[in-house]
Amino acid sequence: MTYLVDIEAFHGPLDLLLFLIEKNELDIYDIPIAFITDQYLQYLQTTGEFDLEKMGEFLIMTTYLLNLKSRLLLPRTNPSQSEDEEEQIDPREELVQKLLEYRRYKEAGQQLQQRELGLTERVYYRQAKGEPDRDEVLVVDLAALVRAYRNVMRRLPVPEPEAIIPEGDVNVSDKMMEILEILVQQKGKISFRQLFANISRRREGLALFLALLELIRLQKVKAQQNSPWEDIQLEMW
Amino acid sequence: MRDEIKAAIEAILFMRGERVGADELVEILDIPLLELRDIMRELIGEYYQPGRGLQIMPVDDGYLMCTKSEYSEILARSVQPVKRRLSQAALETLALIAYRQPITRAEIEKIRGVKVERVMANLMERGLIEEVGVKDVVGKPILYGTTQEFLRLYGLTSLKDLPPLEEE
Amino acid sequence: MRDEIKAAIEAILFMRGERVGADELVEILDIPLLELRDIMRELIGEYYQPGRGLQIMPVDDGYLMCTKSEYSEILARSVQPVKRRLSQAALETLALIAYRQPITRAEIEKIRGVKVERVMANLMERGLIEEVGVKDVVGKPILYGTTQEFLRLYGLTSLKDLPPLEEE
Repeated sequence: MTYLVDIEAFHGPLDLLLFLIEKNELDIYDIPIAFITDQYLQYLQTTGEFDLEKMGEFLIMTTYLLNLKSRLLLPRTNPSQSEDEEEQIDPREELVQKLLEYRRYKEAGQQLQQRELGLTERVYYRQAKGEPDRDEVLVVDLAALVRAYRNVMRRLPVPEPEAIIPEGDVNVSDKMMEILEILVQQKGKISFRQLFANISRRREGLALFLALLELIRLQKVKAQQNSPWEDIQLEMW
Repeated sequence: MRDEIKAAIEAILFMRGERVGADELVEILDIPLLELRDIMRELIGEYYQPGRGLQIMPVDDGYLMCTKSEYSEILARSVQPVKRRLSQAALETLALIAYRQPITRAEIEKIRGVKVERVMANLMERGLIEEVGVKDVVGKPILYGTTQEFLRLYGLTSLKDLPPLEEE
Repeated sequence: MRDEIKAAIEAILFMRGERVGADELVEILDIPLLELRDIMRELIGEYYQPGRGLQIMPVDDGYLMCTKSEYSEILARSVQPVKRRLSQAALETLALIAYRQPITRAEIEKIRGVKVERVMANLMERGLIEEVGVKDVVGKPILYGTTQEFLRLYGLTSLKDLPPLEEE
């Protein structure tokens, strides 16, 4: 039976990954990438509705994991590496560091909460009430005012689409064609984020993503990321 | 044990900084009311000593910790002006009014997407914005603008002095 | 005389409810710094007695009056109902800012792996974080830090009081 996972319960892809690692009692320093990637994808596939902005973050992690998985599977191709330079950096190292760092602050946040609730020994300040009136000086900053205005303007709601098109099933092979067409228009190159920029529906986003994975598998499209967490560049082979 | 209870009462009265009811103290400390009264008598006496700047006062069947009145003069000297900043919500609203004045509350709410009644009341109280007229549409809504005080505070000689916004 | 000064210090620390600098006390009381330090040593010792629920702590070359930590449990029971709890996401972000301040939004997002704009607006609104400057790199991004209200809410006497982060 399919069940729905509330992805909103996870505060981002790192949180989900940590959850999976703990749930499966894995060693964070020796993560079985293939296994964790499968689990991660499974979670995303069984998720309920969630907002697009957040999905983007989860998808970027997906591509990162898949990339990591393939790097671990592929034999070393660099012939210039001499035999005794065995001690290469584990490609997982960066992910491990990320997870550890994230976990540290996640725990620190929980500790703060414990303190607030008085579950950890703490001191209490006086809750200043009924003070003799203290003079108040308003500290202002013109730059902050201008920034505030820009903020408001940037957040202006995007007009809703006039009509809601019923959600037909999006075809992955159509999407594959679409990606290839876009790539041709863009002279063979587009970034991952640009490709997903105009996606407004979740199913469409997933179809596009699956189509992209398929194209990569068929070696029609090449995905390259210069450094982890950076936008991924897509190119035609 | 009695020392412990006294210390706890002291801590509670201090933290709360306002009258705490005898009934509430009884409940928090889990002691009989008579015992509380007895302890409070003792505690009040201890605070009465010279060398103490605080006092505990019985108020309305409760207790309040405050400073002794002898020290009001020295306390007045120690009052530091509090530096306050506008909240983000207030800042955004003020920015909108500054750049778009005259503007009605409904127009602001439409742009910011939230109610701004309280924020605007606060800005008015601080003398940063004021009513400047009514808009000539149905319902004659009030138009708001910034004040002289706004200019003074931000060091502007006139509204033309507001930094230009680059077009986006 | 000495009793008078002690009482005045007690009253000042109580009224202010936050750290008061030694320099400020010296000015208000009009006594030499050495004398202040001497009196403070004595006063701190007196508060140290059992039967006292308060303490005076030296903090960053100043002094803070607060409750003794032994009473946190009983005080937690007497705290007035607080406003809405912070979400887990807000707590993580707040912890990051507390430990890494000053820090930019982009740096936070890099570590947390998600956008934090809305969460940070919320923390600002509650007065737990504030802008503390700009980073001297391209784009001059804003640096954020925690506020006095943050220390108060979490019962920290200063940032040095933050529990050490778990080592890797």
